[in-house]
Amino acid sequence: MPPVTYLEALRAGLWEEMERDDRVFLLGEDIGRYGGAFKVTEGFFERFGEARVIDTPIAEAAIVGAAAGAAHMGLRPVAEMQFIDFISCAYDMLTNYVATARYRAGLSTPMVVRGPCGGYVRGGPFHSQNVEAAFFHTPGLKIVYPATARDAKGLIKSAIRDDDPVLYLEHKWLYRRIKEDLPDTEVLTPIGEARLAREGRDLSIVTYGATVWKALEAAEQLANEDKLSVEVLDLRTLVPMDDAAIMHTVRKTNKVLIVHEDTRTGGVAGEIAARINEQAFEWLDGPIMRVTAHDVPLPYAPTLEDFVLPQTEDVVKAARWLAKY
Amino acid sequence: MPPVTYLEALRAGLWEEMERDDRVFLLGEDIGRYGGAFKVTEGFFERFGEARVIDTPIAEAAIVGAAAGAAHMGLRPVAEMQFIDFISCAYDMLTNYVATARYRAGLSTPMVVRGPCGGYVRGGPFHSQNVEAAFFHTPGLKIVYPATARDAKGLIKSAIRDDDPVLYLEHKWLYRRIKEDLPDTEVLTPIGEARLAREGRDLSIVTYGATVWKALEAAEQLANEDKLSVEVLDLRTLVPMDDAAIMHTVRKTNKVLIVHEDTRTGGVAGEIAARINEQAFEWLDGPIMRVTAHDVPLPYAPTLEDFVLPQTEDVVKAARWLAKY
Amino acid sequence: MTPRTAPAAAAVAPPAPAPIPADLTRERLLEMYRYLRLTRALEERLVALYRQSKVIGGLFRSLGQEGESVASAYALERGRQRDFLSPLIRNLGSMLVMGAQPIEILRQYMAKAKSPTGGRDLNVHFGDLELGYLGQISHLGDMIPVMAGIALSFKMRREPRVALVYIGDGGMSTGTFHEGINFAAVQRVPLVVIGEYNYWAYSTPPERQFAVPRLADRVRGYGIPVESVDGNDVLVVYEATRRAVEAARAGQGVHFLEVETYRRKGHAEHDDQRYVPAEVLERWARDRDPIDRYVAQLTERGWARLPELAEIDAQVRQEIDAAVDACVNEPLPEPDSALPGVYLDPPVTPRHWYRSL
Amino acid sequence: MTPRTAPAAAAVAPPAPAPIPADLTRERLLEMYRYLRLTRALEERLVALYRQSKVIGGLFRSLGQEGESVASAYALERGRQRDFLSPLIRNLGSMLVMGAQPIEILRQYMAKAKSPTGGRDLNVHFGDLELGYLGQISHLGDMIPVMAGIALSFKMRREPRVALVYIGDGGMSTGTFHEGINFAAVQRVPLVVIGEYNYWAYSTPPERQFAVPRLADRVRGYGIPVESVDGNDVLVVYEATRRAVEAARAGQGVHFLEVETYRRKGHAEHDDQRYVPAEVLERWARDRDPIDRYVAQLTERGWARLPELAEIDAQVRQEIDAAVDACVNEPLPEPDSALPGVYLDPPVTPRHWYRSL
Ligand SMILES: Cc1ncc(C[n+]2csc(CCOP(=O)(O)OP(=O)(O)O)c2C)c(N)n1
Ligand SMILES: Cc1ncc(C[n+]2csc(CCOP(=O)(O)OP(=O)(O)O)c2C)c(N)n1
Ligand SMILES: [Mg+2]
Ligand SMILES: [Mg+2]
Repeated sequence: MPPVTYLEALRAGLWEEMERDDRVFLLGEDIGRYGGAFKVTEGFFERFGEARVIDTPIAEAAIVGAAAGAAHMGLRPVAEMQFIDFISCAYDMLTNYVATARYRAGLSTPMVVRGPCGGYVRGGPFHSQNVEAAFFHTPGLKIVYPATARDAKGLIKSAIRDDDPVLYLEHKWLYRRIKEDLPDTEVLTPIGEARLAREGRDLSIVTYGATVWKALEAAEQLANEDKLSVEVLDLRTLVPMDDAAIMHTVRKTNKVLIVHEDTRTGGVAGEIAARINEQAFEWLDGPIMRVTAHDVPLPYAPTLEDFVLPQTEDVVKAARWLAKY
Repeated sequence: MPPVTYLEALRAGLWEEMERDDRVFLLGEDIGRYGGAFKVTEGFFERFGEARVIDTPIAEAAIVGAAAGAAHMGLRPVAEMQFIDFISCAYDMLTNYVATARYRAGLSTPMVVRGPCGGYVRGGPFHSQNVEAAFFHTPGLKIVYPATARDAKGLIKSAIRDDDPVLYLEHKWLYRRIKEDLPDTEVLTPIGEARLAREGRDLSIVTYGATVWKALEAAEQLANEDKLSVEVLDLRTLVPMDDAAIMHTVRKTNKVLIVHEDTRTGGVAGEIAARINEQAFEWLDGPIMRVTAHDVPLPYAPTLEDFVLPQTEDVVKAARWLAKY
Repeated sequence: MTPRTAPAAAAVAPPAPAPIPADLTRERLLEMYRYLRLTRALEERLVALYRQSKVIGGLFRSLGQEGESVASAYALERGRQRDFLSPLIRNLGSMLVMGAQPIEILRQYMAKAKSPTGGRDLNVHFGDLELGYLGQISHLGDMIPVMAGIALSFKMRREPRVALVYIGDGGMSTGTFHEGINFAAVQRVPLVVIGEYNYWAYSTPPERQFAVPRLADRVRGYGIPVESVDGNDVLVVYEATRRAVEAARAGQGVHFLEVETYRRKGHAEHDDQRYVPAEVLERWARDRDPIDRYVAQLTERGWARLPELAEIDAQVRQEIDAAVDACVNEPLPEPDSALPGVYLDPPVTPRHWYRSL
Repeated sequence: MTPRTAPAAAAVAPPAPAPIPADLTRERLLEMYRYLRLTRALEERLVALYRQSKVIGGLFRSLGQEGESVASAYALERGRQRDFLSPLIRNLGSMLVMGAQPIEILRQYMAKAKSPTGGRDLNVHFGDLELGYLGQISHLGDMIPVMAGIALSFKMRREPRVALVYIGDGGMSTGTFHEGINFAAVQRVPLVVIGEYNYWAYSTPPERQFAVPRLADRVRGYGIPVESVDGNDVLVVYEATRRAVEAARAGQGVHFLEVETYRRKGHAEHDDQRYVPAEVLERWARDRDPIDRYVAQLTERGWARLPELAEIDAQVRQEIDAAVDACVNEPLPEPDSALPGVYLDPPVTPRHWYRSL
């Protein structure tokens, strides 16, 4: 098979699960005949019909709530947010209804909410958001965030098969930018397991999503220019977080840089720093440092967006500083 | 004057600002003739009339959005959420519209959103929430959280006078539980300044809201039983956070316990731990530890709620452990 | 000549009872009566327990609204895997009809370990997917999209099942109500929405909640059949709900039924209702109490005699006494039973480190 | 006898022009024409810049909808501190009428440093509180509550001002629309809501968005005056909006005006519109183009002559040429201009530590 893009891998995963299990169905805005704003569901309407590929009104709370109701009854809905930015309109439904359903009432709610996230694409403040932090804080939701084509496929399949509600975050900057050969055999990425994206000895970078690639570029540059051996851990799942993998790399290199695209204050990096501090304090030879977006709404002009978001050069500089510490 | 409760102090602050500035008005559910679910606005309808004390439909997004529009035009709305748990219904409006208005378009949005927060009151999963983390992560909103009657008054007044949107979080467990003598002179608590609630040398507790009182009880107990000198810092404002005050106490005692009532993962304590790590790593003689609620929706039965929430005894135990470290 | 006695005998014979409406039978009429009485008596007992502070948290009454709750639920096909309902705080009667047990309600209100939610959620916030009822969450409006999804599953699987959901005159102001009912209407799912016009949303009257006279007017924009009925006439509510349910079952999509009733107690027990004119409360209690009116119908139309009803009342009292005795001294949940079940996997939330010191 | 020439002279005299409707004058009719032409010509120029990839991000067209945008905005009292409007992505014409400058639009689309938002937000997402327009955010429905609040401020201060807000056939499905318009209706604030029935919400047709024929039907539940008009007839939209605006100004609360029009381009330039039948597009372009129809009205009714209009077209082209020339080579914003202004205080967000290494 020719190499597939991140988007094609996601599509293939969705397609295979719909073929495999007729309880799986899709709902969202313009996902039917049109195939979705980014064409993720292209061809699904023709193959699976309008009963399993439902074009909805513009009503995110209804989309998520209806998915939850159908999931209680044993179906396996996959809801698309046209842009993940609009999941904010379903914040109440997700955090109060969906996330608490099992704990409150023993309700099973096997559903997936997915949508295009992130910046580096000149989308401006409302088409570039990273929403993980708002839901990361809510017990009851799982959150996965693939960085590779393989995991885009492996995680959507695992998310659909999972019996808990899963937020599947896909990065639109990666959609068509990365390609990978995938085996013809079934690809399943276990939820809750981080991936060692690059081995190293001197310093660890813990990251996820699009910044995995910034970290890998930086690691390469540091290897060439500074002879630094940098390890890169791709979390892949944010909830439940793979503490073991994080502590393992910390104990190995004793220096950690946490990198994410989201803004800093209240971002996921803070939680990771706190956990390392609690679980591996003695192993630290330097402070846990963060490379993240600046704390502003994401502006649209290329010069501004590039300034606000973390870049490879930022990772390089921060890593150099930490390596010297 | 006789000592006033936290709730009376809040009411007095609101009242004084409405007397002082006729641009200030209130809107929310059942705040008029009824005086609000907790009677915070008791008597306001009679004094200021229905034009300035507006009973609204059950529509939190409309309440917050309308407040924003009125604020753009130079008014100073104070919106009440009947319980802060329902602010989730206005999450989109607050994070996407209100928080970004100045940055996007230079719009001034001087408004306050306030409401009863927190547990220890057998309110169950939907009348006990702590919502700071979801908004803490959003650049553009300020967040204040008084722990004393004095600050309940001083912060509502400062919040109303502030030119940025402010989330004023009031703890319903404190409403009638604490009393304090307040001066007849104007009480204003500056936004962004933490308060040293107790001086100490051996260990610092950084906290806010209801757990300030748990921390003070623990400090007292530790002084008596262990001869430990514990410093307690009451943040009062979460955004913008008083990093200077936090680093000052860390450099003084070299050991920090962060305590909050909210659940742990993605809670505010993670951010505080990360900042201490970045700004005062060399000063730490032990890991930064957290005492928080367990990561579950808050259950209703007293036995369960007491188990899930942080208690004075938890602070005592954690502090002892850290002191020995 | 022989004396004619027959006529005299005929004269003392009881008048023939009026025909029983719809698909009801005398047994079913009495069963509905039983649920009405059970609802009211159970709430009265809860008030007593509340005064003894055995109830933890607030207590919500449906006094005066028992008729619409019981009759609307009674119009559903009940039993395992049949029709489905989601009640609000004042639909205790609906839950009892669907099979919720008084002892479950009592345990919930007293946060007992054996309560359906194990003390995790309060009052009537619990359900039973098998018996066909789903507990609400507090956030008003949210159950509309969820029930739309449940109805959608019936449609997708071509099951002849109907979902019924309640919404208040206040709850209809929420965005989730609008999104959910519109979604359901467009998808033409088998959903019946009961709008409860009970004159109050906490302390807020209808005119501060919406700008049309009736709830039926509020939903004109969704393209669904709408009907308004006297919510305190049990038989009228039963028949109207039955029509809506069967139409929905027949594939005619969402139906909205407005029931006019009155919230005769405060929002919750703590609410002194100072904002409600006393005479209005008296009038509704005197002239329009749903149970009194139902009793009059049953007896005047010859469907039941007062002694039979008194007999039922006695059984209900006994049932409640037994339930209270059985659970009032039960223990609260074990503290660490708070940890399991946020996720199916991982099954248990870790206990914080200092709890094991 | 003397030759009769007068009649002949009369014969060559032009026919008397038809009376000009409403409060319009010939000058104002021509001014509206100018805005219509400016809107279309500006968008056409933006398409050219988009093809040269000078436009950053997507480009949204209002082709075929210029009439309702321009005419509805033109019905407001304009000027400093007068009426107030919030446009959607396809209301470029409304913004121009309120005083937005073509060069501001161009700079926004090209993310120039000098753009009204300094390159922070895109396309028509900007406003001017003095001139009375407020930029939308992307989240559909959110501007309804916000504009309700602006209208509320007019009511509270007893200012004779009116707020006008647009919503699409898709946006009306959002919960925020419902909450906002209901709130405004109950508060009786001076708000006019223009519902744009343009047959599409991205690729979604009305029948998958709502279950009634018209938007006017969708808002029956709010207790407000409702009117539906041909959105591609400039004068009809002007007069209907004027009526609604003046009624709102007179204290009669919220008014809803549905304008039927057609989105003749894709959702944005990238959208190939494969889901739209070509003949439908042709029909709307041929028979119902708002500008062509307005030109016909102006000329046939003797209010304007084609050469005058051609003259205006030429001025518009020049104005746009000048605007493009003036800004096309302007710089993008300075990178660190991204830091100030999240709050008034603190004024600047700190630069991350590694940026100063
Ligand atoms: C979204 C939301 N906002 C506010 C509340 C607080 N609240 C609980 S019940 C209630 C009044 C409900 O009135 P109505 O819908 O008419 O139901 P009723 O009490 O009359 O049965 C309010 C405001 C809530 N539960 N949910
Ligand atoms: C809450 C929300 N959900 C989804 C979107 C994505 N979106 C942008 S425009 C659009 C279609 C809008 O259709 P309509 O309201 O009819 O306006 P039109 O494009 O026809 O002018 C959608 C779904 C959004 N902007 N906001
Ligand atoms: Mg009500
Ligand atoms: Mg449209």
